[in-house]
Amino acid sequence: MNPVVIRTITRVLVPFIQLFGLYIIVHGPVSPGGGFQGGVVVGSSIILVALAYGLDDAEAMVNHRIRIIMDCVGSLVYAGIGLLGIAAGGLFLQYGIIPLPFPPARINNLMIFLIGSAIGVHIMALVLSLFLHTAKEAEVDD
Amino acid sequence: MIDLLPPNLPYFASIALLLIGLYAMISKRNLIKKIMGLNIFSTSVLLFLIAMGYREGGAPPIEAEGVTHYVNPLPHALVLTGIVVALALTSFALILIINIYKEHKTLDSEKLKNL
Amino acid sequence: MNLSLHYPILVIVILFAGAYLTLLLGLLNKKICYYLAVLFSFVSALFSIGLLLLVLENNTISYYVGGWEPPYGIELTVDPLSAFMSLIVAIIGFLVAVFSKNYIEHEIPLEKHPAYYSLLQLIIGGMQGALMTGDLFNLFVMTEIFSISGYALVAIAQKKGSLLASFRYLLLASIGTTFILFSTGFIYMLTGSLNMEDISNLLPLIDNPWVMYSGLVLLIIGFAIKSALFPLHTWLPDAHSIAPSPVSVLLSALVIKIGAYSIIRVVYTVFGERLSGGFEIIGVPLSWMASMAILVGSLYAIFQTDIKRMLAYSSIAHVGYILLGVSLASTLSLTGGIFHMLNHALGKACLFFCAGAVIYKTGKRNISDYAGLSSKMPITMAAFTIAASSLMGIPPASGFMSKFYLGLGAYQENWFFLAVILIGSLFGGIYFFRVLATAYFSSEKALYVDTKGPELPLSMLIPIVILAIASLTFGILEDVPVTLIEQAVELLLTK
Amino acid sequence: MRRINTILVLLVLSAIGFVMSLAVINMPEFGDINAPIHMHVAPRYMQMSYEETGVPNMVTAILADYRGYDTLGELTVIFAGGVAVLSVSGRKRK
Repeated sequence: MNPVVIRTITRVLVPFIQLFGLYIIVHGPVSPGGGFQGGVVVGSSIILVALAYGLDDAEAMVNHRIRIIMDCVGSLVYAGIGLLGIAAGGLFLQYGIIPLPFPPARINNLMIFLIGSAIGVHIMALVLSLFLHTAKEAEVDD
Repeated sequence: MIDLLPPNLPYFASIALLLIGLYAMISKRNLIKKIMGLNIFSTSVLLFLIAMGYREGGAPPIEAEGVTHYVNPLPHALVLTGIVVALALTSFALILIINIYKEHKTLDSEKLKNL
Repeated sequence: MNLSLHYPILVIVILFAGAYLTLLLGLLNKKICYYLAVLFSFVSALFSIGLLLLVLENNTISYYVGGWEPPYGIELTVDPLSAFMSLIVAIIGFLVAVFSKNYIEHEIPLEKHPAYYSLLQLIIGGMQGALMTGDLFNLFVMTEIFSISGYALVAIAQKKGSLLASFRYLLLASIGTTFILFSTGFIYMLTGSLNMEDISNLLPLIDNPWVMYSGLVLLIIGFAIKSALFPLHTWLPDAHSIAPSPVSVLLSALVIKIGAYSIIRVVYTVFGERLSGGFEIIGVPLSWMASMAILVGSLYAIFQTDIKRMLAYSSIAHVGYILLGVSLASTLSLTGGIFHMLNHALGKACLFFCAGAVIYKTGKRNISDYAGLSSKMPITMAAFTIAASSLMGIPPASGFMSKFYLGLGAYQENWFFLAVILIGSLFGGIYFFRVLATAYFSSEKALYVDTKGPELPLSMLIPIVILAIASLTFGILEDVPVTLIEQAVELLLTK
Repeated sequence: MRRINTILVLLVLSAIGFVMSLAVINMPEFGDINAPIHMHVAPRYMQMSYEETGVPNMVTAILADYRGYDTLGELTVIFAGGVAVLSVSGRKRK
């Protein structure tokens, strides 16, 4: 079958899927959604690339190294925000106490947003990793 | 018509899913089918939890003007965690299966048992 | 900033952050991962020691994560039992990290070292989290963390059959975790709360026995799968014997204990008040299953030819001892059961380390290949002897004391359980003596051992020696752990 | 042999199904507004979360703030899953 149709559609769709995913991540605090859901959507856009263009092209877009860095940095940001609470004299994951020039509810809001983004970064890399590794594992079969 | 159904129907549905999944996990011979069974099985819990949080006529749990009657938000948070756990398990199980197939050239659990 | 306030969370989070960092820095340098894992598990062990000292003063410590008071947020509760278990996990986890260096270089290709050390910290952190949590749903999450890391660690060496063993483990254990989540849902539905303390206060007011008891039974089945109690043990022998030896130590000495610990938590802390007086509903079936586990596990162990498989079956039997103590629910038996957790953890860890050392040195894992090994690897075999005598229950080593307490508790209840313990110990004597006799008294010489250089690298020798000495010390100074355990038991039983 | 196995499996499953159905029958009715689950902890989330966390979406408020530690655990679970996949993939190629 001629892949031109699929590839063209993919090329058109991918930016929109990613935009939608980012929208879900960013709007997590006010509407249904959040880091997990948005991260999966963004990750799946690259999976679409992998399906249409082949694994190597997807790997070239987001390679193994970058994926691991995104994974670890996302998780570390979460744990780090938690530890910030301790450093500021409060408890682990206590956001309101972090010394920023806003009222506590505002700081909470900001931190929840940051955490959502961290989760989003983590999950988008992870979903991609899970897919690409599994797919590559199945491909090397001779 | 809907009144004829038992009141706790969603819970019964989740129990039915649990049994179907458990049956597939135990008695299907193909490893992929076992994992499908595992997925059905863990989905049954998610259905159960989400059904638990429903309140008759409740609004979605997002703060809105003039609404005071929401569904229970806590089970939603639990279900999200459950989904993520099931995702992690499934992906790991699938890659194990791929490697098992490469090693033994079969996915039949009866044949694998004799190795 | 008073850091001692934060010990409970730091013990856990340090390990998680260490796991993330290990994978990240593993991109730059794969050799550094070992040192990172040792460093983070050591820091976590320090916090764990500090935590135990704090608990000795204050009895119970609560930590409100995020500053939300208990029924609304997640609470970490550290009572003497969890502090005690946490110390065991931290110390043995640290020793496993130390031991891993040469063994893992030997068995796992270099590009997987970051993954291995990351998983190592995750599994220890997950266990610590499960020990400290005071929240039912959080217990599920932490259980899942250490379970998934456990499946991966079994498969990581990719030897023949390890993938299949890991898959079987995954399949059965995930039934267990799903049951745990289901029953968490049941209990949440009844009480509207997920906090253990809160649930235990609310449960006596609730008159809905079907939902409550099915929730309890599902919870116990779930954790019984995790701790490989007798009819649900089928995943254990493969997984524990095929895994690399440091991983066998983690799984056999620690992971199955967390299952047993969770059963204690659920039965005594969460349901303690509701069940008081009617404990037999759970206790009687559990005690019979535990007795069967002792007999069947010991019997199977006798007929094994592979040393690690023999040790794995022995673990099934010892989980039986622990849960027998738990299910009889008297002060003596519970003390014995919890004390036996310590002794089995020390003893089994030492034995698996020794088996791993022999595999590392000679590549042999059949019991018949141990012939004449005592002259070639004297320190290893001496440690093996001490640990084995501890598990058999021979006096100077610590296992005797815990079996003594267990026996007293069992005798109070029913002579049958005492007979089970004695027969189990006899079988234990048989299967360990077989190994020792081959190693010490066989006329064959172990010609295949390379005698040049030291017996073992220091990173392997030190954990073995530490564990053997600890086994002996707690046998002679049994007061030290027993006072702590009695404090813990009193707190559990007064519910 | 296979037949006996099937019968055994069906027996175990029907036992589980029977016990759980009994439990389900005794549960509070589906959608009941006044079930205990909605009375004890949840009202605080429904009424106070916007003031306390500044986030209108209650699920996000619970996920990231009230029970943020669970979410850290959840993140760690999937991280463990990712590392697990890494650890098994890329096995020695022949």
